[in-house]
Amino acid sequence: MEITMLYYLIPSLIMFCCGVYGFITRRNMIAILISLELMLNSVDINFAVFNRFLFPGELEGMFFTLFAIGIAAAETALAIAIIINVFRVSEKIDVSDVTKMKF
Amino acid sequence: MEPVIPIIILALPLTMFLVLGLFGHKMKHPVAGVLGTAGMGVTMVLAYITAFTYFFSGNPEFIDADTHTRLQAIVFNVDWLAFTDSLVIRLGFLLDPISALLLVVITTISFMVHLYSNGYMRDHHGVWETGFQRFYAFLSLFSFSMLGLVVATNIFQMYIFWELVGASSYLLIGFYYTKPSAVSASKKAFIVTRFADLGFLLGILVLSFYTGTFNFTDFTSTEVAEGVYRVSEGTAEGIRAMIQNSAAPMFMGASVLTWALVLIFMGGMGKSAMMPLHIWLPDAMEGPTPVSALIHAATMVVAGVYLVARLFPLYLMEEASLNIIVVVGALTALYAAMVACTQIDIKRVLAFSTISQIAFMMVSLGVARPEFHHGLGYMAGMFHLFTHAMFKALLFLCAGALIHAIGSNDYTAMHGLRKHMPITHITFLIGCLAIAGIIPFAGFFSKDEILTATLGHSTLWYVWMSLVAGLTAFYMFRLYYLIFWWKEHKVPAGHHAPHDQPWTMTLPLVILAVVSCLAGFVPFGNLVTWNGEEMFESVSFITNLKALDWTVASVSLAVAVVAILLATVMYKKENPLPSKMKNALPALWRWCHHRFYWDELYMFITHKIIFGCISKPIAWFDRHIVDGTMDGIAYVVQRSSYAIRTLQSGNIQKYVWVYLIGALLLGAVTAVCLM
Amino acid sequence: MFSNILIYFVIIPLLMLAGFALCRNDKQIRAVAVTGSIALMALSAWLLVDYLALRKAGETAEMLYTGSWEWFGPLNICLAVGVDGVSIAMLILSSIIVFAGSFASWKIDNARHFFMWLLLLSTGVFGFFITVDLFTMFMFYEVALIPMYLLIGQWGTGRKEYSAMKLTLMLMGGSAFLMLSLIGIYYHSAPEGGQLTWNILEISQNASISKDWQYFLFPMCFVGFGVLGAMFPFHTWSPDGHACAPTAVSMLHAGVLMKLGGYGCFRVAMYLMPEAANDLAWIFLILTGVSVVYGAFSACVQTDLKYINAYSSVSHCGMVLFAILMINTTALTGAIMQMLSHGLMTALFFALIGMIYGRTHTRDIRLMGGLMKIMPFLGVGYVIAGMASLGLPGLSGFVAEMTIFVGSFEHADMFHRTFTVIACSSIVITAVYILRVVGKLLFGPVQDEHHLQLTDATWWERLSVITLIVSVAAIGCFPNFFESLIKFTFSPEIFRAIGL
Amino acid sequence: MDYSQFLAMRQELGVLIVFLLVFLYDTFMPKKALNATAGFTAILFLLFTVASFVWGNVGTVDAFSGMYSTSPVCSMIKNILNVGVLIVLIQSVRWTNGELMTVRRGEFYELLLVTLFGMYLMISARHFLLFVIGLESASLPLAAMVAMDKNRYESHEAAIKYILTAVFSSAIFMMGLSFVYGLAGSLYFNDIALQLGTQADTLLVVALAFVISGVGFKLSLVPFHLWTADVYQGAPTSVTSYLSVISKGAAAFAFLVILVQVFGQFYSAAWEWMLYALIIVTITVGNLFAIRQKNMKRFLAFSSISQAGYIMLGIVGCNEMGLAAMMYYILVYIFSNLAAFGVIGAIENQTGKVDMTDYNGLSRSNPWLAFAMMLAMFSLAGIPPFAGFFSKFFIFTSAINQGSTAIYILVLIALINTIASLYYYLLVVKAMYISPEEPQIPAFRSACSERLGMWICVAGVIALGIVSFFYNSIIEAAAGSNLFAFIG
Repeated sequence: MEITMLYYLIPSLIMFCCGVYGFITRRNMIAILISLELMLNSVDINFAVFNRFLFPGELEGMFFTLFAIGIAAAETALAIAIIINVFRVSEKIDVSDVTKMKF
Repeated sequence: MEPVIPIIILALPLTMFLVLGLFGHKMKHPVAGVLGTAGMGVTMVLAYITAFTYFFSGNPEFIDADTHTRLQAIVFNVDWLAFTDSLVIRLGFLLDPISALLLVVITTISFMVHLYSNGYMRDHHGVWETGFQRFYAFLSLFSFSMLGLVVATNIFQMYIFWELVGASSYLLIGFYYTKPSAVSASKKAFIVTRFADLGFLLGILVLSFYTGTFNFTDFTSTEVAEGVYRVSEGTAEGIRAMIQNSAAPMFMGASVLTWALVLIFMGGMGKSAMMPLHIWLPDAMEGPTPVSALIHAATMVVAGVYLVARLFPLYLMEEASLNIIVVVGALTALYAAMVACTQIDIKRVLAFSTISQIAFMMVSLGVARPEFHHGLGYMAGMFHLFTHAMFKALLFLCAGALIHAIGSNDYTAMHGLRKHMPITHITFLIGCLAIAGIIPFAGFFSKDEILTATLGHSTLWYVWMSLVAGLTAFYMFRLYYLIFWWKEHKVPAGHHAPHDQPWTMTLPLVILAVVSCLAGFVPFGNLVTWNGEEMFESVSFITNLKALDWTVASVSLAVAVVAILLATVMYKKENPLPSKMKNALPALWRWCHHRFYWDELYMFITHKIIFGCISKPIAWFDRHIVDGTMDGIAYVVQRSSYAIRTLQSGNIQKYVWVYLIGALLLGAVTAVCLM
Repeated sequence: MFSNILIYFVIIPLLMLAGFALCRNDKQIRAVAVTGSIALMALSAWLLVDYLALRKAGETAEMLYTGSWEWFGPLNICLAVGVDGVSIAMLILSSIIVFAGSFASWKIDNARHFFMWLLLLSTGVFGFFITVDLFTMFMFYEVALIPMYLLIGQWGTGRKEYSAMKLTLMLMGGSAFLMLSLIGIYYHSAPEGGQLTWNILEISQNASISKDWQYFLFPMCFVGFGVLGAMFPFHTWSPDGHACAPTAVSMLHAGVLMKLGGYGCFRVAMYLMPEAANDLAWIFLILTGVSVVYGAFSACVQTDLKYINAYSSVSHCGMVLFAILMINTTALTGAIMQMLSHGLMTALFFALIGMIYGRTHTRDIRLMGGLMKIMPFLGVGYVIAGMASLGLPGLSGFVAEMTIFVGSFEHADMFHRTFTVIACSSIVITAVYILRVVGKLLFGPVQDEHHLQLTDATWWERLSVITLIVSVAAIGCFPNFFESLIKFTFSPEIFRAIGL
Repeated sequence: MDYSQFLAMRQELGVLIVFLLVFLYDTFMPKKALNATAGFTAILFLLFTVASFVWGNVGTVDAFSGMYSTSPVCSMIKNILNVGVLIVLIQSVRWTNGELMTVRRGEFYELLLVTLFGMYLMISARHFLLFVIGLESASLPLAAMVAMDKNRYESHEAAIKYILTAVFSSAIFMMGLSFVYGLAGSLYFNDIALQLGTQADTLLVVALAFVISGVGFKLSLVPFHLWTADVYQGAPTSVTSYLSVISKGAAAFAFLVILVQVFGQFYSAAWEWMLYALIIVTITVGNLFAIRQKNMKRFLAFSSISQAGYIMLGIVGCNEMGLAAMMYYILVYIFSNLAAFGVIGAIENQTGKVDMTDYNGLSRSNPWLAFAMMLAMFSLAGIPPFAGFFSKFFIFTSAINQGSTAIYILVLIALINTIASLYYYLLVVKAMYISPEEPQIPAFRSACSERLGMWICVAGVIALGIVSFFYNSIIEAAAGSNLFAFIG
């Protein structure tokens, strides 16, 4: 059978939605971070696929993907660091506990 | 005529007012008194000179020699306020028969009062009233305003001074400002007359809008009245247009001219205390008695009459307005006379008699028609104004003397004073005779001519007014007897017997008494007529006697004599008759005694309706509805800000949720709109 | 720029501000305040004389002393100044009241800041009256508004915080609409492709605002200014604000600031959008006609002196707007006269009330009485103010009201007639509440024994009161002078609205 | 390749140089010299600011085949940001010299400079790759800065909230980008504009919405604003002030560039209406929340949200005038807001109090602080003669220039909102000047660095409006810009 663009786009969309869903539902901050990774990666897939299928001539999308991966890594690192800080101060990594400031 | 003297006539009282008002409190009492009196004296002399020159100099600017017609002369006239090119308020000095007459009356009475007050305004031990200087300042202010009123060259100048006399009357009524009754009386007087003045103002506005002028000379020059137009200052067009269109711009079935005249007359009703706007005058007696004599008997209260006389030619154009005047006048006359019969406060009796006498003048103006004896009624009205001023001032000053001697207005405290105060007694008697219309006293002639004019107009009103004349004689002599006879006066222990007052007070009485005896013989017909034409070819001392219509005269004399006799029977000696009559007709007596409950009615209207049903609700509405709305908006904002606070729940996941929904909505809504 | 005399109306207050900043003690502050206000009075007097001289010399220009200095070039915003009779009248009024006000607040505490805010306020006022550039005008307008908040809040009495906030927010609400309409005017200030301008004179020359846009902009503009002019139903800031404000502030606010409303209404709304003014006048005639009697009636039952006066201000200012809407020479002249007269006599009222309150520490007329005996000077002053307010001839009120009535009566149709009569009837109601107050407050027996120890006015209070009384009487006695000063502005060839 | 292209991005290079110098100083200087880091950085940055004023403007240049472009407007906005950063640096001296910060002092400045660099890239990028790099390097280090207050829990909570939402938003943003890429086949702004044509289909609109939300997050437009209040409250005051003015300013400009350059032809079709909606909601919600805030920093957070709404008004005009008005607004906003934060910071460093109730009677104990605060509040509320009035007036004027009736209504709503904002700004004034209570805060003399910063801000607040030079030069720069080529 012939593999069209949709075969990639739909999974990436699903990934993205999973990420969003996870972000909104999971209590553990690490889990939230993982869902964020899912979202970012689905974006990467999109770029790669669009580049590969629609504009095979150039590599813009690919490059964007590379940079996006790098950025994602940086974000994760930073986020982890901060989460650790929070944990150090409040002994919790449950997101529903970091709601001191509100209204 | 040189404007010098007229200017001084107006300026002198004003300066007196300013001087006494600003520096009076630094002066000694006698100084202030003498200053004020002297100033008024000078003014009086100058006024006499002016009047004399006007009437007797034969100067062509005052009289047209061949037609024997007196003219209106504008001595000076300066622009004061220009609304438009044609509508200009000018301050000026108009000389014509009535203004000259009024000049004399006002200055004379005013001078008498100034003189009299020197004695009246201090007690038996010579202690001066507090605010003595203020009193003189106000007197001068009043004199100034009144003079300005009568010499007005245009209706707006008249309105200006009209307001000023109102204010000075307010100040003088409220002279004893620590006395609540005086305060409320002054307030009442001002507000009632103010209400009337609203009518006056509207009348002026209507009139000036349709005629395009304020000037009397444009309204009242006789040519205009007879429908022959002298094009003067281009306003005759206005008048003509108005008379022709007097049918055209109708409003509620009456022509604008009628409306204007009636509204203006409303102003006159206010000042001259015609029913139903009379209620302020009796209360105004709270003021010092000299003030009552000057303002509320002789001068200010006749301003209404003067106003009608001033605009008489205009009134002639509208029969209806004249009839209204007659009706109002006649009703007021009877009403006031009836009430006067039952009052026990000496000054109130005089007040009501004043109202009734002014009503006489109004009636006579109302019945005046050119075709009947060259407008006899007009002449008679002015004549009565003159004589009444004299004898009513006299009566009030006598009353003042009595009150000053006894220390009370209530004549039940006064009986049998004739031995103690002979001069007052005689002069008072003369006054009573004059007002009762006994020949040859002043009142007889004027009243007789009024009745003649009335008869010429309609028999009904003639009978009516004769009856009132009888009542007048009756209640005056009731008053006279109850004060001076009835029973021996007993001096309360510790008091010294009442006695005649110092010369400053008695002299005016004597002078006025003499005038009241003689004034009747002044040949008025040659001096004051509605169009200035002289009535008689030749005049002598007995012109008025010869001119009498003896049928009318004899009737009125008879009425008066009968009334006096009745009074004598009832009140000369202490007897049960009065109380018998009282019990015979209790309802009538009660109504008269309570002045037909007019004041109660007004109290109800002002307090219950104006305050209770209008002002209070409006104030409430303002606080709670209008202002409440503003506060309400603020409250709503606060509430909504509280309501949406949960949006900021502090939980990241909710934040993201909102974020996502927002983004999707943004996209979705726009996408949908695009399709 | 500094060759133009008008600029100094702004510079002098600013110099005074600087002076206050440098002053060491209250004595110096008073000295600065007095010298400054005298300088302002002299300046306005000189301006008046010179202006009349120029007019006599045959100057027929719409405005004199015009000058324009570019400020924000790209938007064509200039500091454009110029005055005609009306603005001069307003300038005189303002300077007189500033003078009287600074004497009335002679012994105020924390004088430095008080006077600084007061002068900032007057800077705004003067600036507003001299400019003919919409932007600058609006700027000065708001400059004049905001100091009220601190003045009332810091030196006020009673529910001052609430009142100050309410006043500020309501006035700013008005100015929100105003700003929008001004910008709208700017974008229609020139025919298609022409150079847009904020300059009032040029805009009225171009007359390029289409009718539809006028219908849209005029109401906003009129309401925006009307709020400050205490137009029903946007007047409720006035009673509370006045009641809580300190004396001098009430004087300045009622005397001058409320005039900004009326002035703006005719200088901007009527002058630039006459067609709409002519067609929509009836709406606002109803509102203002109502507020004339409405204010008077509600004044009848108040018991707080300042509330009474505030409501009477509602009534009188209603009269101003009412007359402005009667678009004809006489009525407009009357409106300006009314502004002058109301400004002076309200200032007088508030000065006296402040002085009385400073002694008796109450403003409730039920708790006072017979003060005439105790403090004759203040009593007499109050009576005079009252007489002026109920329109006694010889004082300013009469002249103004009569002019308005005669002017309004020039409309023969039923609608105008009805509302004119309603407005006229206010003279009776005014008499009622004025005499009520005078009777209760000054006459009759003394209510409170403690009042017997009170003293009469001090010299500075006397000075302040006398200044105002004299000016009230001056207008009342020589109205022709002021009328002729003002009237020229309203000749049809100059005032477009009348040219209709 | 032609290395002279690098000269086009001299301002970015300048920031990098400053960054390197600070980094070296911080790394290799002896312990006691480190106390001077703050001063050193400030002076260095001052020099850089002056230099970039003098030499920064290279006219309109496209470098790196159009990925990067600078123009007078760009350098102007960068200079404006520089001024803001300088003030922030000055104001933060006292805080960084506190014993808390001794170890991290250097990091603070380095991170700050990096974020500034990122913002420069956002401003000048004409290619989405560069833009994203700028965006991320402008936002990620901020998370670290927010977390700088080690032993304050709020600081960490703020940081975690910030980082997570930031990543989420950038994910959404990049999702949108991927669609745009799919549709246009390029990431160059101009190419996208050319490729997309004028037909806006649904996918594009959704992509657009995602992109807007991504940038709106940095601008904290409602409903993408929810992180703002918490982060502003939790972060150290210096960081808050930096967040509130600098990154907002940069984001606003970048937002305008993207909208008009990339999606210019869909103005009336799509994003004009999105913008109207966003503006109304942003202003209103911001005000409604601000009304009931008691914590000064949180209060200013909400006020800055509604201010962002006003800044957006400069974009709907979609012309040079609007651009200039927006930049002027940002300039004035920088000064006003920094004045407020300067006072707050001074008081917080002295007493640790940040509640509005603590400010009661401040005018009696610390008149000058109260005065500065009042000016700031008046300027933010748009009261003449302070700068805020002018910026508001101009931004409204420029918006109405667009002429439709809808814009009149929009502006009217914005104007009515100013009344509400005036209310809560006056609440602060009321607390300081009117409330009769005894002063909560004792009289103290703030550090000269703080005073210097405050004086600069006060001077700016007074001068920026009355002296027309600033606005005129900005509009001059804006007039030359070629941004609005694609407005259809």
